[in-house]
Amino acid sequence: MSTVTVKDYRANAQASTWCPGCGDFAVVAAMQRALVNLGLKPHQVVAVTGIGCSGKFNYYLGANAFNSMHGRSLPVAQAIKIANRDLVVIAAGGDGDGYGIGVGHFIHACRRNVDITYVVMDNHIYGLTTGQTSPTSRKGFKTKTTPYGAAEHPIRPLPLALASGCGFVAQGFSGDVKHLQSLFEAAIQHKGFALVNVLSPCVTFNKEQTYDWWRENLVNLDEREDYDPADRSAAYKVVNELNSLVTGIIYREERSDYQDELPNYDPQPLIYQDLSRPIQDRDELLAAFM
Amino acid sequence: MSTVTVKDYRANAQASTWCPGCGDFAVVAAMQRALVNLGLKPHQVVAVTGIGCSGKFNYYLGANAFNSMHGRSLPVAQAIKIANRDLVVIAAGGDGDGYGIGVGHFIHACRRNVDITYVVMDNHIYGLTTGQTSPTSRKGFKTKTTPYGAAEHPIRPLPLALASGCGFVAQGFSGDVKHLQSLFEAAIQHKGFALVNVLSPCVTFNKEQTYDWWRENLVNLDEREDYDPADRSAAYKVVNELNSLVTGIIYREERSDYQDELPNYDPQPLIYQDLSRPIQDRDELLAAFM
Amino acid sequence: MDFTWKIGGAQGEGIDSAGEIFALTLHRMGYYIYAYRHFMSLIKGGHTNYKVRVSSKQFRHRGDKLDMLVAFDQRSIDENLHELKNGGAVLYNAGAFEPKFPGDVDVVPIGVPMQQIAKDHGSIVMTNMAAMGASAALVGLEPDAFDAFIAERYGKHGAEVVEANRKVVRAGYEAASQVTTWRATLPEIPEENKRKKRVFMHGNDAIALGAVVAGCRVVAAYPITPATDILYSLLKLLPKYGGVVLQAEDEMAACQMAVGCNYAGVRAMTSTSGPGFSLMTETLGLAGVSETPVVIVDVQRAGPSTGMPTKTEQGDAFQAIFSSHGEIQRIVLAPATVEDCFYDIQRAFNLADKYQCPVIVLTDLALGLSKQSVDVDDIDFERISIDRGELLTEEQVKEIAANGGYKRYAITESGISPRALPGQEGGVHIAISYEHTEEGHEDETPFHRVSQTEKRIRKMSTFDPEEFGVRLSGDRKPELLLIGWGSTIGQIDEVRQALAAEGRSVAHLHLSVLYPFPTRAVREAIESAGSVLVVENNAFGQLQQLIQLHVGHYDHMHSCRKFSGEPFNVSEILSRANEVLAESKSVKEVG
Amino acid sequence: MDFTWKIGGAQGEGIDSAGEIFALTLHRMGYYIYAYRHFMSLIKGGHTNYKVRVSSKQFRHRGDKLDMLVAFDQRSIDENLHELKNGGAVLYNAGAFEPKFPGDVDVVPIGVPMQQIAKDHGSIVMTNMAAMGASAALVGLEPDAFDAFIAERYGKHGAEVVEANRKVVRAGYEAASQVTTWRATLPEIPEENKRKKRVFMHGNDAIALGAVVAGCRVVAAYPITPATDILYSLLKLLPKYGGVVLQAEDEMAACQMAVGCNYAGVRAMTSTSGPGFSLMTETLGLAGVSETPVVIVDVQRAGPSTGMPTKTEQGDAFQAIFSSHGEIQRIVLAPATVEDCFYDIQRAFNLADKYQCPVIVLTDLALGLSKQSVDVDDIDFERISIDRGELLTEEQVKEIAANGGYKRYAITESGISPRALPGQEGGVHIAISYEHTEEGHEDETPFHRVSQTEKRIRKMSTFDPEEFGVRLSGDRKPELLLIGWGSTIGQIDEVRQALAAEGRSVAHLHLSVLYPFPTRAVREAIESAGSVLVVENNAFGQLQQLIQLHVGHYDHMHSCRKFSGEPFNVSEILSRANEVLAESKSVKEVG
Ligand SMILES: Cc1ncc(C[n+]2csc(CCOP(=O)(O)OP(=O)(O)O)c2C)c(N)n1
Ligand SMILES: Cc1ncc(C[n+]2csc(CCOP(=O)(O)OP(=O)(O)O)c2C)c(N)n1
Ligand code: SF4
Ligand code: SF4
Ligand SMILES: [Mg+2]
Ligand SMILES: [Mg+2]
Repeated sequence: MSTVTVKDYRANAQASTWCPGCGDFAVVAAMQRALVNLGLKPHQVVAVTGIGCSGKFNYYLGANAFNSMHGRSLPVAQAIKIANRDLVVIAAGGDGDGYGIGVGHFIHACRRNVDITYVVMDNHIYGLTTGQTSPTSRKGFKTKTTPYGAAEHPIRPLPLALASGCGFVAQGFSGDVKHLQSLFEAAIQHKGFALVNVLSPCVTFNKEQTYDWWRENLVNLDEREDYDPADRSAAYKVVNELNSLVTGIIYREERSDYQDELPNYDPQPLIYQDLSRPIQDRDELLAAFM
Repeated sequence: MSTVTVKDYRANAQASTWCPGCGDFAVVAAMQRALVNLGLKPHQVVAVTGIGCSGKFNYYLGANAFNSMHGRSLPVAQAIKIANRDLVVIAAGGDGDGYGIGVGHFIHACRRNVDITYVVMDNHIYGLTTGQTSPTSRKGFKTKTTPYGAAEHPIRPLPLALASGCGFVAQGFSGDVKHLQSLFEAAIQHKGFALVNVLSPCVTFNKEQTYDWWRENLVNLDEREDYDPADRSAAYKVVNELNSLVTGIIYREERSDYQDELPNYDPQPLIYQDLSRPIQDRDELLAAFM
Repeated sequence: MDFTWKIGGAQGEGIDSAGEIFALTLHRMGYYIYAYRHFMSLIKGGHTNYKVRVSSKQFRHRGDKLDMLVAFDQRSIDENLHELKNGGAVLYNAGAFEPKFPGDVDVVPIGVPMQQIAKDHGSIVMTNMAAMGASAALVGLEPDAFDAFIAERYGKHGAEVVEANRKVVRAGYEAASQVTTWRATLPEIPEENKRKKRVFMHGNDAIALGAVVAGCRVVAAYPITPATDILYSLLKLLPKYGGVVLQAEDEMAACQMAVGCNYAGVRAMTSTSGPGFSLMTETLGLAGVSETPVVIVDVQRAGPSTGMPTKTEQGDAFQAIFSSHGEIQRIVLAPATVEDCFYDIQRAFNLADKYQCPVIVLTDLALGLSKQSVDVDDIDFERISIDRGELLTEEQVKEIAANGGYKRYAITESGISPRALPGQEGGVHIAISYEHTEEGHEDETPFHRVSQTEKRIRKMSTFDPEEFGVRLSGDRKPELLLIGWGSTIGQIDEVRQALAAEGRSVAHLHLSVLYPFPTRAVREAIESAGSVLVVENNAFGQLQQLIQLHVGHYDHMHSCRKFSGEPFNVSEILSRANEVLAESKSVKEVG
Repeated sequence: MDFTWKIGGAQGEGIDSAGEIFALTLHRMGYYIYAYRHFMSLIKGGHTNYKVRVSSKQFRHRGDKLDMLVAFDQRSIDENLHELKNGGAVLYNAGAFEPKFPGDVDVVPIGVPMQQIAKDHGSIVMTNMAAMGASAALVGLEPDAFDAFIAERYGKHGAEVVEANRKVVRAGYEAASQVTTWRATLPEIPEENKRKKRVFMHGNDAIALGAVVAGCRVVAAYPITPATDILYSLLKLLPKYGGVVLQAEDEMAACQMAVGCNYAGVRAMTSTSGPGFSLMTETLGLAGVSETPVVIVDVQRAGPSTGMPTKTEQGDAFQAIFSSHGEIQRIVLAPATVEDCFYDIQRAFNLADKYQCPVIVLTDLALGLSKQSVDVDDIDFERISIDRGELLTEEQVKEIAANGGYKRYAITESGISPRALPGQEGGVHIAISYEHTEEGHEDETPFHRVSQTEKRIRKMSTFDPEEFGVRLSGDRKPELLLIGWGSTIGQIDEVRQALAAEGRSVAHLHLSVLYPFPTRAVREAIESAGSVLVVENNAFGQLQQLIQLHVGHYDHMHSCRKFSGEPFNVSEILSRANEVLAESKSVKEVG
């Protein structure tokens, strides 16, 4: 494999329309470095996004992309992987996209365990639509749609992923690009569905979960020697106790992925297979109906 | 309140088309008794169902009902409660309905915490459509749609509810109507969203999770003196350890419900309020636009 | 000449298997069979029946009438007696109930204690086999006629079970032979039938088979009556070719997945029925604007909403043609026969690739679930060859990349922008749900908006609906033109023949493409007819409205609609046709 | 006489607030204002502008041309100069950039160092206030013209902020006064304007206000541009009346929730735009077959799919009328003005209750987001009274229960089955998505299917689309008939007046109801016109197709379509109208 650099990605990327300081810049940067570090070229990667500020991730990443609809990145991403298992598939979107309208797909992607990486840029707000309550906004949070404070309890992505059987659960922070990069690398290398929830400040519409606020409150579990990400119940407990204010690899489990379970699913990607075989099998195929 | 009996419910109920021995009979029976025990008359109750064998729950219950579409019982049920808080609202459906196509609504209903009861008749199979894999079918389970065995890990309703912030999480078994009735009563009395997942055998299409199988494997937590349903992490751990093979009240938390959080939401049901007030406020209302 | 037989009982009594054994056995003997299932959206207890029409020649519907009814219970008599011909037989489960008939009917009741026979010679669950034996006797088959089939079907349960079933069949045969002299005469089997290879399949099977032949390798779907059988067939077929049948969490996901696979270059489809199809509305728009091919099969059932899951209807044409917000290009096909299903699904994949748009294939419950005898020669694997449209090769992409770079949404004269695939070096690109530039960058400026919209509209201009999908039979300048679409072809054809036999001048125009609409062909046919009758299985007259929209309003256009959930009977269309003929005659007399 | 002003810059520079201050201030002075926002679906950096048309009389669109442009950057000049009239002024942010103009334009550039002024007298974020001050000077307002407004808007940030803003305004005023002699003349304000009470609101506001007046008490919705403003208005209005604004998890849930509330007897609605509306397709069918009232507002934006979130289009008529599998009854309204929005949403609730079906209100971005001056007398709270249709009282239910029992889906002559509500003793019933008996029991027998379907169709027979929703103005037997629907009314009206002023005989038919279609009125108008031009903001010509479907095909019917995402300019329609007039004239000359 000839060497690849971040420049190869930047060559395809568009000029950004994110607000200066937006946490999502770090996400793109970390992902580019992770991909480069893994020796992956832009044409070997597909980013599948939903709609939101975060949904523009793919414009700035510079790989292949499918920018699907609001909440629908995961079904498209899983399908692309099934069609061409040689591709590295990254689904990406926002907290509203992934845990609001799209949460059903998320739960089912966790249990289906197709080998893709899912990056959620979790800013606890609807950014693109200029500041409404998101499913991860805390109860009582005041936004344009909840001037009296949000009435609902927030979605808690990490417990949710754990409860849904997700085999790789991590949380990163846009304020620490290096750590984020390491999480992305681990997630991409993980066999099966991998979630990286990124606490990614929206500097324009969320004045509460700021860089400083996160920095003050987050605990990096990767740095805790006594933390073992192999025990699901323990992970759940720690996340609960620390009120999800953690970063690092929360849980990781080696196991078969969806494709391993499929009958007669070839190591050679479907896309490269010969379509004309059924013609030769005509008699046999018809015999089943006689 | 004049006395109500199960007969009052039966008077409205239709003849059943469930297979003899179906677990769902017990669910209806337990619910009728629970409602009667709580002194609730059929007209004070609304059952909101999805589509499935379980979705026919309301036909046999004999209360008011809205039989919505596959996977959509919860949004309708929450709305009915908001419109008329005097009604007792029971949403009911199957594992496919609630944890498959409808799981997004389920997650959000947990966190929204509208004061309704949700009964899932969990038979680990699609019954009405004659035996396909459901989201709670175990990995490897062979059905018409997975002749080679299901490739996905199952949804685990109890951890999922716990992770989603559900304030009342219980599991019952159709083989124990009395216990089921007690769970329903507790769920209805719980302030906020309450889940009762009922292990309800499909005698026709699921030959694995039979009455006997459940009887052999289930542990009733209500009978365990040392079990305290007030600790979410502990509940998660026990459920995980026992592989969800438990019955009883798994978790319960007293707290405010969605309606408590709404600004200026009246104790008098919306439906009984006067609609003509804005006319008197005309000048004031228009002043905001001047 | 044909013979019609029906077996009825409660859901769960093995009515379907009995019907299928009867049908398949006669099919194998050389008859042409059409089998129609009547069932309900509940598991146990409802009335269910299975009707088998047996003929020496091919035909396309279940037949209005009945020669013989096998009744497991009184309800089976009550619900089906009206179909029985005068002098027809009712073979009933004697002992299980005492049959009651209205006083004035001319029917031959034949009591055979089928349940008792089953108990005595095997077990009570084999009551249906006793009925088979008795039926064999009455229609003049040998007592061992079903042996082969029984071995096939029950072999996996062991030799004992097979033997017990056979015994029960024989006992039923004996009992019936003795109890009555009534005998049905089956049609002759022409010699050529025996030479011909034929398959017994329904529309759903043909869709599945055609999809595999078309190179479809991923099917993502969610179970729903009456479409799930497509999955069952595919589960048998696809893994052989490394393909994947994926049960999605819902129909939105299923359709998005089909889009995703197609984006990655693998032919993929989803299959569903009305309620699931409505959930795909959003994804139609995505495929439309991102110009991603996708094939959607909608096996229509009676709507709206949950509606009647086990009843048939042609109610989804509007949803197929007009749904999704905004304006997208799409193609809607409506196969009329099992063979059409096989070919149209292949065409659908070619069209989707060629025009880079969603292609919707509308069948219905009647076509999807009614098994029929089809000549193997009519299931030609080579008639339609795979055409992937403007799909670039690795080399082409490299060349384009070298000459200015690849543009996914390049403005071209044809309106079609060649597709690169992810994984091709130099072809890095974005497929997108926003309006966009040629490069696939989100863009809201009028220039790109207008040029991309015009490009998308332009690309359909080479699609000629009349190239296929339009069948015209009968007279050129007919007194009466019958127009239909989809699964009603068999009944309409019989009506045409019946009227022609009476010396009427009739034509039959049948459409298998609804969008883009075959305007010219329809106009010509309508304008050369004395009067027109549009026949469809719905209440709103969706085809008639499409004709008004695309062709025009005609005083001589009438309609014949049925929306009870049942397929048409020939007699219903015939009497409406006669009304129209009478009317138009009287108009002429006055005018 | 009117005056048009526009301010443009990068998203995030306070362009919107500046525009709004300018507009509202002139509105309060007694002018009629139409304000149009141009923005993009991104947060920072895109070009945004705010156009204000100022007139002494009411009108309904933004105007084609521009008297004065305030430009924060070169891009604002590049994108908007083409609108500027000859001799118009460009007030630019001197020092921030050096403006470039094409050589041949007749423009008065006026440089004011707005950013510097803001820095010097307040802070850089007040650059827009410097622009306001400079604008005030050039259009002849007093330097304190905006004071009141500034206090209102920035009061909550403290007196200091208010003062700083005012200072910047004044400094901008001074600077501009000195730098140029160019002055715009604002129109006279008629005395009566000052007596009239007027509000400044957009279609979304009017929808919200009308909903509250109609007794709507629950709104369940999911945020989406350009519909979210309806929620913002309702969040201010509803809690006062104990009502609830519920942010649902998605649009499927939102619509199902609105159905649930209506089932329980509380008027409820959902509001969305195209992508969300497509997700409600399923629920349309549910409301249809369960006969539950529900009101859905679709503020159309440019589709398909995600499309262009901040651009306008009339692209969802087909989806509104035809979508959802199977066949359901529904009503589709399309308000043309802010006042229409206020009344039509009230009508929608009455119609939904009366016909127990979904009622869809189609507005669009242009109508939904453009704030206008409206006479308070035209916002009449008592014009439309609440009519809940056949909703039974507790007593009526008891009586019915005593006389044979309540049947939710009773077959009635009108087709409307009176509704009991859950909670009413004796009224226990089932609302259902399956086909059903009169009692609401799931049923698939032809008898119930047919009688229920016929009942549902019958109930719409008393709906007369021509009772409202059809406006005809201009000549009776015109040379040219212009037909439009929804938000294009202002431009078409100006075209009609312009042609009339040239001595042409013109009429304008405007539809605010699309389904059931006002066939008779449209036919009469079309058939009495020399030629017809159908004007709509889409590419497919959806209204034109509806006319073909319901009324007929006409050789003298032409179309004028715009699908760039922008509202029509008067000139665009006018030139197309002149083409049609010329054509039809030459045809006449030949014939
Ligand atoms: C079906 C649908 N509903 C609503 C929208 C409008 N919409 C676009 S992005 C968005 C929310 C964005 O929030 P999030 O996913 O958290 O992303 P962020 O902008 O915060 O990164 C919404 C509601 C849409 N495009 N489609
Ligand atoms: C949108 C939609 N998709 C699919 C169906 C078909 N369908 C009806 S019930 C059902 C599954 C039933 O399974 P479950 O919810 O577990 O209920 P059960 O019958 O087992 O009680 C399906 C797939 C439907 N009615 N609507
Ligand atoms: S609005 Fe928030 S999320 Fe969006 S680009 Fe700006 S900072 Fe980032
Ligand atoms: S199929 Fe299964 S779930 Fe359905 S009624 Fe029968 S036993 Fe119950
Ligand atoms: Mg967000
Ligand atoms: Mg189930």
